[in-house]
Amino acid sequence: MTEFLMPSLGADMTAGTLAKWRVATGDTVQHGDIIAEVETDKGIIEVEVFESGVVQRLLVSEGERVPVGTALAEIGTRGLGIGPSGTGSEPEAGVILSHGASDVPLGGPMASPAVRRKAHELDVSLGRVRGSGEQGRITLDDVRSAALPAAASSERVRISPYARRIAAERGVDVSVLRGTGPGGAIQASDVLSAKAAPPSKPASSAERMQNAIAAAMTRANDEIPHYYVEHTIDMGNALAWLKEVNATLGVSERLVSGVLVLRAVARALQKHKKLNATWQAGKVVPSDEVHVGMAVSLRGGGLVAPALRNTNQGSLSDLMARMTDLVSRARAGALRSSEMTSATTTVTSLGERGVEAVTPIIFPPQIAIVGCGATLERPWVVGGQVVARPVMRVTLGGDHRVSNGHEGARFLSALDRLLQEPEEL
Amino acid sequence: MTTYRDAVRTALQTLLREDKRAFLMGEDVGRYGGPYAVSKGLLEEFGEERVRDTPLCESTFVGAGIGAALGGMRPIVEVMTVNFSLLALDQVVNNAAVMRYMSGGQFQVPIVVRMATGGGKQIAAQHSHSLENWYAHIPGIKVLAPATVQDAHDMLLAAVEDPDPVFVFEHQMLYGIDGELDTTATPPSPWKALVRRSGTDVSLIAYGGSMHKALGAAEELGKGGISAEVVDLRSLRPLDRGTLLDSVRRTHRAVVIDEAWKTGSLASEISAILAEDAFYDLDAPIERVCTLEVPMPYAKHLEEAAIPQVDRIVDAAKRSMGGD
Amino acid sequence: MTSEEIRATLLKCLSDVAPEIADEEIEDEMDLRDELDLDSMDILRWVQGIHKALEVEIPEEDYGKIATLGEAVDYVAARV
Amino acid sequence: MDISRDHALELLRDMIRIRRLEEKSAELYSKQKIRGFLHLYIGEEAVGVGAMHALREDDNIVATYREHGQALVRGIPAAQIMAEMYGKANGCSGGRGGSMHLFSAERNFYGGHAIVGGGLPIAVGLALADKMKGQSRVTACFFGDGATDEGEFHESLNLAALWQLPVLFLCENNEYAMGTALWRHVSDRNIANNPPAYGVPADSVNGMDVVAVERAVHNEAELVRETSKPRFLELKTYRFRAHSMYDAELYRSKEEVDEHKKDDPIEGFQKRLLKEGLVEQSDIDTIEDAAAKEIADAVEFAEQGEWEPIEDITRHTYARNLS
Repeated sequence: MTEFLMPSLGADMTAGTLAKWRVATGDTVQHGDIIAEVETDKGIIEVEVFESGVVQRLLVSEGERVPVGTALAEIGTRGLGIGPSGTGSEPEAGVILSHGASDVPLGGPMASPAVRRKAHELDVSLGRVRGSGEQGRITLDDVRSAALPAAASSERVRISPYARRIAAERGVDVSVLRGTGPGGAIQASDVLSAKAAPPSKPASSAERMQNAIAAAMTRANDEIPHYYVEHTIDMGNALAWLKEVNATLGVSERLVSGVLVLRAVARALQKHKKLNATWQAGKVVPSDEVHVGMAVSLRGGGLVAPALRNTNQGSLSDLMARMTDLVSRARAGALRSSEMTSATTTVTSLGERGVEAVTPIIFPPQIAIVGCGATLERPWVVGGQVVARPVMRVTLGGDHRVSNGHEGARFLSALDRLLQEPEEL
Repeated sequence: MTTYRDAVRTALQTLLREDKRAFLMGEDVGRYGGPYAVSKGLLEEFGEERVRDTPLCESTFVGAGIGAALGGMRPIVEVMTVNFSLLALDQVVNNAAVMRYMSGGQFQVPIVVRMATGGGKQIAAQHSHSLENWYAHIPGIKVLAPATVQDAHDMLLAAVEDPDPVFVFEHQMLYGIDGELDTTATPPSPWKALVRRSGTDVSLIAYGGSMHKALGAAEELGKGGISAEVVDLRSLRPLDRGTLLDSVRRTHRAVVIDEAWKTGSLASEISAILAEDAFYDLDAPIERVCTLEVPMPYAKHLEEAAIPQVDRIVDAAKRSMGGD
Repeated sequence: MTSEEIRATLLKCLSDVAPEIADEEIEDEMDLRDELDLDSMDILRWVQGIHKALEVEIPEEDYGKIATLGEAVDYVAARV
Repeated sequence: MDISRDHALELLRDMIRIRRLEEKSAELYSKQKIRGFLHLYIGEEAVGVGAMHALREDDNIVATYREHGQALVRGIPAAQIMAEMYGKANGCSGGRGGSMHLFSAERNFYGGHAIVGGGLPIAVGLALADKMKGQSRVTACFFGDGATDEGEFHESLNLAALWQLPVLFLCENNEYAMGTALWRHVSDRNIANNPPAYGVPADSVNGMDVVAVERAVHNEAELVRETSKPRFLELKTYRFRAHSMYDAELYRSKEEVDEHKKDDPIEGFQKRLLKEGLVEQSDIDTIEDAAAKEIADAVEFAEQGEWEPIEDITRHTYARNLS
């Protein structure tokens, strides 16, 4: 069985309309017979068939416009139609029916081995270098100039490229120079006569981190419509249970209250999946796993919130060990990038600083954040009596594009119930 | 001392004497002695077979030159001026330039075509074109612009020796200049530019007729304390990028002088090369001094205003120096 | 073990916890939480360091008695 | 017909080889194996075969973009022609020329030329070189009736006559300059009237009769060789297919084409040979089988051919790579 395809009748022909069939199903056709008329931009062209045999099926109806190469009819070659050349009518041996000429292999950038060696030596990637040699060939000069230090960027000062280059090499601050070049532009002589300013120290990593945090927080503030709900939780049971457990444990296994709060938040998030998600490309992406980010402030300045993967799983002492490891690595600046980006929700606790309540900003791309204040002794009504209880004010910040105050409140009450049964965490 | 035209004739004589394959063909090259008296006396020495006056059919006698070159001869075809060569452009672009490539390397066309070029003789718009850039645009042919008496001689010998089609442009104002001609010294490669005068403050890049004006401008700038370097391109295809880039990397300023119209000129090509490959060495914008974009006027004062002159070159150099 | 040696050990444990604080910055009377910005996690890791180094167990109730380096030195000296 | 059996078979074989090659080219074009422009020789085979058999091995040939038939009978292998149309490196022009630019230095085949009339000055130059080198070669220059409108046609006749150059101008008058019928593009329909105005003797022959073509081209070529003077021969023929693959033939009727197909150069010649008993049907079948095999092998050769590596793209722009 072979197919009769819409032929390419010209260099710039991409499609044709089947104007008229000249055969019907069941007709016998010979190599070279006119099988159809095709309407092209240049008019009606009679189209010949190159296979011989019996027309099995017409696949395209008259008036239909199809791209070049589309199958128009099926021609059965079982019946041994005698082709004009007397040979059998099996398809020509050598003709491989591939649509479109096979593509031509493309070589990489044209550069001699010596140039490639120099590029490697100077750590220049050839793909980025524009060849100045004949027909675009990359020369040694091209590689050397590509390895030149990029001139330090300065604001829009009218300065010649040469002057800017030597200013960068000499660390001269061009913004203070008066140009004597054409059109008042700064020229090399102006730079050479200026005294060299001390090289400004590169921005410290802390500054770079602060810039990043500033950018993220600004974005969050601009883009995320925050809503806040607050709730005060009696931490009495939790702290009492913690005291008991720590008494049985050695110093190295000792737990801090923070681990209870993290685990409780994780469990609450499991019940309220809407808060455990991220906002990506304009739509919310829920996460089956719960990785709670733990805000850690760094003494040198800056704040990170690495994620404790699957915070809702494993024993409390295992979670405690992971938490200790994460904090120490955070302090030492040895966090893995995956830890910095995989958090699904974040908990920030400023209780340590004795602050009662926190109204935090969400870490994008997350869509919720839990802020914990200090656990303080406060008057608390128990069974109609006013007693002193250690209580903690917890605030939930939520992204109103994704969830609302009602869902936030239900999350906080779930968190409260979980913290009342610490032994279950 | 020898004149530019005598230097060309000497080269033609040497070629016709030493290479049986060589012959001269063109309008009035024989009995008339050549429209610029370059071939005077050659008909008497070599006869009608080797010095052939052609009918006025530029396309066909240039095409016949290409055919003869294909047939193993070394024709030197003189097209009176570049203005008349436009009739033969099809043979140049679609036959001479592509024959080797299109035949997969089987056929070569070792033809030399010489033509006068440029303005300055008040022969108005149809006889004063500078179109070297049209030819220097075409891969498959080479283009030379001898500016000196020595080059006029050496370049023609090298061109006939070259297996590829070579087009030699002789500025019509140069035929009468005097210069030294040493026919024994081995000449420098015609495909390399030469620094005709070294300097440190600005590079004046020129070719052909404009080269002498650049030298004049350099003289005047020198009096004003500006050290100008003059680079003679000599070859317009291939362009010797190395020499002109080295010069500008040293002086950090460039003025390109070209008698063609500025738009799409060789001056534009050279400016692009400098902007691409000497960008971080430029201390001022590249200056171009070209013919005003008008059909060449007949009146002397207008023609002189149109064509690049020494004073315009000096002004451009001063502009690039900045200062007051 | 002299109180100097104890102080040096305690200081080392402290720098393990807060590498970014230089030893000379820490004076004996400085409140570790308020002035040196240590939180309960830091204090716990310090206490665990001391236990590992000097076999002294400091229960949570006694955290109040080691609010400064000086107090901690005295506390540990009495128990080592 | 006063022609030997062997020679008759030779002429018939070459005409059939051309036709099968051209039919296969049309097929491969519709399957996008051959791209660009494709001009078929179907219907004009007698001109190519008659002329090539009449010329000598070392004569120069300058042809046009409809040159597959001339190239094949001149001796460029069908495989190299097919590979060239594929654009493969093993094509007769290295994949650089394609269907319109077949070249062979070995066969003195100075190319397919796609600029109408562009080859005439080249032919004049080749003849000039031969004359200056004292060689008695003939330069045969093929061109269509369309070329007689070009300035270079008139300039070339004049220069060849003026300088007494051994050029045989062969005008394949297939009655159409692409889509413009003869009577709509020449002021004097008898094309052979033009050359004598430049002192170039001219004659005309029925381009559908391969024997008549061979005899006429032979006579003209020998006269050119003896007198070293140019001569002109009009070969009246007709193309059965469109000008090129992308032509709806709006300019002529089907009846006109069918009328001309009646004196198909191959069928006509075959009938006469069979009637006069010079050949049998078995001879024809043998020729057809051989042609089919030759064409199939040619396609295989083209399919297996390599693409030229991109790194070599600048090769042959000049004799030596310009640094």
